[in-house]
Amino acid sequence: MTVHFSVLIVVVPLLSSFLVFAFGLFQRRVCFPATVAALAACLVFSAGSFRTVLTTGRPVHYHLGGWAPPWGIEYVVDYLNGLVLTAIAIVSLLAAIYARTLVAREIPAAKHPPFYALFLLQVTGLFGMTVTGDMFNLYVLLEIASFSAYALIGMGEGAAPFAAFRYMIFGTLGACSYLLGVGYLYISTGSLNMADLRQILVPIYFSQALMVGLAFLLLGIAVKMAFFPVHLWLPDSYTLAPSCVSVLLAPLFTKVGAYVMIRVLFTVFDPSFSITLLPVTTVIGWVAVAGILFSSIMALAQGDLKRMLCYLIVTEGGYIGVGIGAGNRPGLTGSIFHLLNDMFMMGLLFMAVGAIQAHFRTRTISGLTGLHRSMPVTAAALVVGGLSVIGVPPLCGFFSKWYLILGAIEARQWFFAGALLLGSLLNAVLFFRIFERCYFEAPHDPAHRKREAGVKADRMAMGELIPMALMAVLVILLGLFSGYIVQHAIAHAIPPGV
Amino acid sequence: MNKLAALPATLVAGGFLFYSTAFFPSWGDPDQPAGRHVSPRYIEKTLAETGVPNAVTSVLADYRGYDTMFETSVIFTAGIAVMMLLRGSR
Amino acid sequence: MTKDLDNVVIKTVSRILVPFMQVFSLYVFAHGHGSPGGGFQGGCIMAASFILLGVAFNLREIGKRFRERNNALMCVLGVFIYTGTGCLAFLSSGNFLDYGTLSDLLPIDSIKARYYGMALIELGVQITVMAVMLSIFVDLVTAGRGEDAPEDTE
Amino acid sequence: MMEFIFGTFNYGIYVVLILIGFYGMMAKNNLMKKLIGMNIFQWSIILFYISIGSKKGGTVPVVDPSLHPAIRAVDYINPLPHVLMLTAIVVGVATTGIALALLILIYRTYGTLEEDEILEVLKK
Repeated sequence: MTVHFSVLIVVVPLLSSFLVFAFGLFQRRVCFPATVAALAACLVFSAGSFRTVLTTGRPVHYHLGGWAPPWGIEYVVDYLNGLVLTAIAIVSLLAAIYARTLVAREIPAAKHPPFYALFLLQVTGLFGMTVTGDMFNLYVLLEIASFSAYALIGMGEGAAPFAAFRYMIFGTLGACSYLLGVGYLYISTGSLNMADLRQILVPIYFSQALMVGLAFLLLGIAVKMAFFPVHLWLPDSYTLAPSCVSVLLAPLFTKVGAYVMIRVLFTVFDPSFSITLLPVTTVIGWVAVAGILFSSIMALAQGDLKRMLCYLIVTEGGYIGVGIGAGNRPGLTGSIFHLLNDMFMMGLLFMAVGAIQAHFRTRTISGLTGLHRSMPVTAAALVVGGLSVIGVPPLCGFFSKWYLILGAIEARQWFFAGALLLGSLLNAVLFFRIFERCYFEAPHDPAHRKREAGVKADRMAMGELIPMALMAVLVILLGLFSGYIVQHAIAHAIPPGV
Repeated sequence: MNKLAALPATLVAGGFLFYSTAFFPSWGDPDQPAGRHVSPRYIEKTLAETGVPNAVTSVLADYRGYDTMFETSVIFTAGIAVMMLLRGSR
Repeated sequence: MTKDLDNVVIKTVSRILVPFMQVFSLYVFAHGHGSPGGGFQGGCIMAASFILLGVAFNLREIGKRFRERNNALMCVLGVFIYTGTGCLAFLSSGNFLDYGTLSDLLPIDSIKARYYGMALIELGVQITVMAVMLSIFVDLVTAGRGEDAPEDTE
Repeated sequence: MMEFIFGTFNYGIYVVLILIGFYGMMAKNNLMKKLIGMNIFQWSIILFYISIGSKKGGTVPVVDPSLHPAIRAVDYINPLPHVLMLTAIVVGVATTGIALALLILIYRTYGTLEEDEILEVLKK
């Protein structure tokens, strides 16, 4: 049965989204347990298929419909997407468990069945985009993930439908330019399979049609990855989305986009082409430098906690872009490891912010006074997440930034290294401002007295505390075992020829 | 983006696109890469392997049936998304 | 008075037209193998016949013939048939969606198994597309009020 | 020169359609017009894919042995882009469905579909 694991990762959440919707019409209580069961099954399947890759050392190939690759669709699980699959499974499972009380609070009871069905379809889209070996199949799953994201964001109140519509305009522009890029690849080669494309593309690297095709492909992926110049949709849509939705979308969707960029640049196109022959990665590096500086400063300027985290996501995308820009082994190790860490870090931070917004009833940074007294665990989670984003040693953020800076220096790109350090500094300023407000606020401050006398944050449900605590432990464990992860998994994940 | 930014962006994108169309294989010639590499097998083997004369249906439902499964899931997603967004929001 | 006169023409014509549309939709669906057609086109024509009914008479007519809950269940049924046939291949140890291996279970050779597997898939697509097109139309027109739409939405 | 024009004229048409759609999506103020621009943008890419698949002298890809004893690929047009574009059409329909649902919600909250009026309300 284990040979079918790689397709079960995608089929099980798909099937369970249908069943959750169907049975939800009759019995609303069945939705949450079925969702958690499906995501737990996905965790087993992704961990299982990743373990077979680790033990055998060779990628797992799965022919859908029994047809060989260029004619049929093929699933490939290798070191790179095995890692990403397992991370997605863990984060989405914890997000589902965490979001239960928020869903009960924010989403009207009649809408629970479609909500959980869209939740599962979003996870199906993310799994499918990661595991597929076919360019057009990736587009279809990109659309499934995007549609469920638009609908889930549109659930929020107030300006959420408007933010969702603007996100849809941007997202469709991105998805269509990705489709256009796949069309240019198809007209030049005649094939859609990634491994097949790699061989056929080599002789026609410098044909003009292919250059424009690659430009559109990268534009589409950059929109989905919220890369710097085309990230305008992200702050509004993730801030106005209900917090049970942004806990799922924020950590995962943009990181799968980053994974697709690494997959296209280094597996579909030969690394020697995208690094040396045509300096695509250097251009990405320079745009990422601008992105880091711009979005770090924008994050500083934000009063709203959630909007600040959204700009942090754009900064993290910039770090991954700098790693790709360095274009050497440590740089790519850093960007893959940062992609992995960021899923957990952002998941932790969005869980903390969701809890603060729901129980402490404040969204602005200034309103956080005395958080440690009424919500100690959330404050601790905020500290762990913040320190990890800054890059403080025992936590995972430090190690991925270490490799990124190592790669930038080895590639003699001083501005890349400078941007990384400056970004970390700006993050430090950002988060210490919050920690200071949470922990060290002087008692005589009026806001503090109001908070003390005023409403006491109500007890957080255990269902929210445990996933947040687990995520914080994972962030710490990722840091401690980073050497093991890099040596055994990421070292092999880097495509040959980098 | 307002009108000011949209027009230059369109012209730049248009320049790229027109430039690239000059290097496409000419329209309709039988031995362009797309007609040579993968699709001949679909046409020649569809009757032998799947018993379905209509090559489009055999590719749609069998060779690339997985795409069509997700296509149906896309239309299902749209259905429940509209159902969720509009119903009960009176 | 004149308002009523126009309706009579539209109502009688559409009352005659709807059954033929539905039979034609089944024809398009069934002949997907030999001629252009298949699940999507058949499903859309079937949904169009219900929509024509709703436009000519009023939306309550659709509700009378096709409960909203059944519509939602048919959305799920179609996609479930599709994914189910895919999982059938697991029983005979084939890859996902590999109908060729169904010949171990059924008394037919693998080519005929693929032929009938595709027909089953087209059935799933037909049901889902018909149900979803109809539910999107009704939701958009009544902006979510569905069955209890007031009388004025003719 | 004529051969060059006939060779790429319909790619030129798809480029014109893409530019119209892109401009409509980006510059138009009314959200419904943005949606129409988005549809034009999607449908022009479908035209592009379909024009890849065409073959001079090729017929509908329904294989019938009576046309020629040996089934040759050159007699029939390329079926693959048609399959891919069936998916793109369904994606286009789904996009329009969700976008219209969102527009109803926006109209219900703001009473207008003009982007600048909505932005003013948001600023307050």
